[in-house]
Amino acid sequence: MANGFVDRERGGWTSMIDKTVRSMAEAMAGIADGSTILLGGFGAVGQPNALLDGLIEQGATDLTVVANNAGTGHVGLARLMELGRVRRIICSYPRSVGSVVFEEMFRAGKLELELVPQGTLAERMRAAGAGIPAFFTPTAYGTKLAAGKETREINGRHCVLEHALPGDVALVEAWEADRWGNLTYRLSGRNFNPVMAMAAKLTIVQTQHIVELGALDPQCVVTPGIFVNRVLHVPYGDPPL
Amino acid sequence: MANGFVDRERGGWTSMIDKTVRSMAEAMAGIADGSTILLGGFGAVGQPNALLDGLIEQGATDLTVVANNAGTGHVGLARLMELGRVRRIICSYPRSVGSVVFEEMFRAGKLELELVPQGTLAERMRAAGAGIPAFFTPTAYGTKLAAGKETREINGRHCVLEHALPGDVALVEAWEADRWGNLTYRLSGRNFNPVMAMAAKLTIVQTQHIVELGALDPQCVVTPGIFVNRVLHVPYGDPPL
Amino acid sequence: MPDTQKADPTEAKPLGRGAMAARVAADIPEGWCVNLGIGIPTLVADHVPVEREVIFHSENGVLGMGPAPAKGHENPWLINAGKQHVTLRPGGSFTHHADSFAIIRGGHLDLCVLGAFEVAENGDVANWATSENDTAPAVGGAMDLAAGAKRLWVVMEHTTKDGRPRLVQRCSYPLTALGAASRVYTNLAVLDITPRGFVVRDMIPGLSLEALQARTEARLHLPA
Amino acid sequence: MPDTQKADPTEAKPLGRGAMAARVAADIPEGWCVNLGIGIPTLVADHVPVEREVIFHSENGVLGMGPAPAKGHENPWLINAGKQHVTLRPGGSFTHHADSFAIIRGGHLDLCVLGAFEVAENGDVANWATSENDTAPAVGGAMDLAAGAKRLWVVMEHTTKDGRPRLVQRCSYPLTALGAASRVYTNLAVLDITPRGFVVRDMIPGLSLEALQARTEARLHLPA
Repeated sequence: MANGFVDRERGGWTSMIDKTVRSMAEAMAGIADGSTILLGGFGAVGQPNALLDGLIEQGATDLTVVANNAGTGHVGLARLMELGRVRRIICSYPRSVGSVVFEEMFRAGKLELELVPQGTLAERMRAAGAGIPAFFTPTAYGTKLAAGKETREINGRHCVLEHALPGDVALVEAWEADRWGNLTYRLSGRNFNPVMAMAAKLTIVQTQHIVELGALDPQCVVTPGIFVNRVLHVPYGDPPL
Repeated sequence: MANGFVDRERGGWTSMIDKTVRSMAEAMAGIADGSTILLGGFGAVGQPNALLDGLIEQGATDLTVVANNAGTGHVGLARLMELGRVRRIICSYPRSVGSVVFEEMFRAGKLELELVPQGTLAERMRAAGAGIPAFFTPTAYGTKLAAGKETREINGRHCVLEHALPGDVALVEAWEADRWGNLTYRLSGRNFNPVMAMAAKLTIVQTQHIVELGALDPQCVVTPGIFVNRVLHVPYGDPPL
Repeated sequence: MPDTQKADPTEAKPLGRGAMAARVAADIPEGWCVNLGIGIPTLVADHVPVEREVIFHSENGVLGMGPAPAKGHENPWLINAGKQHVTLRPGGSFTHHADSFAIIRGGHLDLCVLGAFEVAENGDVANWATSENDTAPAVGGAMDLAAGAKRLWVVMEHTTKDGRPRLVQRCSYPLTALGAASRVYTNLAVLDITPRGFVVRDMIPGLSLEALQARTEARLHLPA
Repeated sequence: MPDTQKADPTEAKPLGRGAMAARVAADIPEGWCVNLGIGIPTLVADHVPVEREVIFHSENGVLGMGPAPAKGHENPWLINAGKQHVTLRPGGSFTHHADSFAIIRGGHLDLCVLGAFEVAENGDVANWATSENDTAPAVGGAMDLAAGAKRLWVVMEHTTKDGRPRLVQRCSYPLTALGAASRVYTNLAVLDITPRGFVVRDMIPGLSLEALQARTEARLHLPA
């Protein structure tokens, strides 16, 4: 977390917190086979596409991927699945326009699916980040997505017990980042990114902009750097229209 | 929530969402005896002092008050207690410098106390606001503050089951507010205020500044107006040093 | 009030998608915070006049959506839960997904409008999977919305394309939520869901109650 | 390493509050995120050189606190959990209370330093109530911090004012958390809490292990 460097003004060695990394290889270092990967973004907005390509390159396999969707076309998450690197996907909306790879592999039994209501998915990760091992929610009570789950009536509402969903790694797209890892997001690019950033042991960020420490308004930081481990500057540009 | 007014340019009646109220009496209208009042602020910062005075004036009694502290001196919350209007206080740090009224009344059996760890207090209100009727937390496991509570071991951690803590009314201090009730806070004046704003049926705000709709950066709004019912402009000034 | 005199159903003209959306929009008062599902529900926003301030919420953390952007003026960073480009009104704001669903689950939305396959007379809703054997259905935020909003209105065709009723005694498709819906807008009628079951509030002109009942599995009631 | 040769405890000079805080500060590496409790722990920040970037957190939603403000330069809106005026470093940020305790409870703090009345050889900590009959004690964030931070270090006098040991076999005061503390800094020594119990890491000059043991209820061990 702290990189040593020579402070020329002081004329000696000192160091400082600097979470920025210089290369994709450095960003991806150490992601192990069997990891649970939390993948930010909603639709095409706020998706860490460069990091996904980096993960494809990096080689980790037997992955569990947590994302709202299950990939489209043959790029990014769909490509990772197509390469046989994903064992299990946890998402709320797997089948969407262009989710051909997912549908084929799922039908062929080459992919496990855990379908989770979108809000429960978000809350389970928030719980992981917040040290709440389990919580009760009315969502999904009485439906097949609650099958086999513990239930309880609390204040007249039927609830389902849901467990925290922590990640080994979170891949996040930010708008601005500083060397402490403080992050902001762009409009609806925020979505799952801050929740996943807090829920993983290793949070890796691709950011459109790197700013000086102190340049972000302390009252407008969305993800404090305490949740972030590595920041890679990727001026990726706008999502496709 | 929607106040009718004559739109002179259009020459007819129209209306718009306007949560601002013109008087303290309007802000306090309808607070019933027996209510649970969530009281924002931490230390002297972010305390809705004007609203507290308004509540004292308004007359509701047999109150349960949720706050981090139990009041100091003979003003605000301490005054409300001294007047015999508080039946029960739920807080994390009742005994502090100047908490003379609380200490005396508690010792005399004139006040019930529910002592809650500060993080559990915050999370119980967040849970109320987020529709989570109960959650497990490791905090307080094995201590007397968990006495009688359901416990469970989850992933090797001993946890206590805690229930949501909703309020009938939240009294909140904001820095800026618009007519939709969007709020920002000032530095550490944020504290419990946003959590309480989302946890109450009726959220009443005193704000240092009223701004035009659209003047707040949509990415820096801390409490979206959906959590707010009434906004009173109180240019209260800085907390005491 | 339903008109039980005119009995010829062939004269009644079912509402189109836009007209169904407009019918829903007419019942949304100023000041409500509303989430609109994918499909016909999304069209509802287009039928709420801009000067009537209704705060539209989308699961992906957008509160205060405005009219659809003009072609060529889309902001690539601003989409709704249906992945369509949207605009933000003055007063709008952004949250992350957990906070967005805190708004939903915490009962802060005055209304959610969803499409559905079936609605039962006890308010059960089925809108996410067409059979128990649907192997990879997508649920999205439907279960959270149905369980969490203060009111759930369903808008859908009164029957399937092959004429099978969608207003049923008990849902045959996998449920989204139990007892959640309080009103149904169809291309033929508006019905409240009450402890008695479906109560007809409104019908298209030229349709008889008998004709409506013939297209409905559950028993229809008239307002008390 | 403890010096067991010099046996005269009267020659050993216990550390003062500032020196205890400085001793803790010496063990905090750059880059750690640290929450400091009220009392001696708060003093620790003053002994971390500003050029060593340590991110100090306070329960009331302040992350990245800097040195205490100069007299007359306090910002009335910026306090810590002890209600003292503080400053914010570049890179600091604010959260609300639920998010602040998500940081604490979620295991994101590298370290919490608390004062205590007693610490047991199994890591139990008692720091919030002086007796079972303490009628209105104040717990604040101590239980969340003790249960949530990656590491809990305790800093306290080795004995009470009347000489009763605070490092005990089992706490007699109401507990803050079970098995939470991993290290204790006292005015006489630094001790790790291991599966064997208290292991003496460091002692003040002139103090013998026997003298330290005489002031300690629990059995002391030497590093393996």
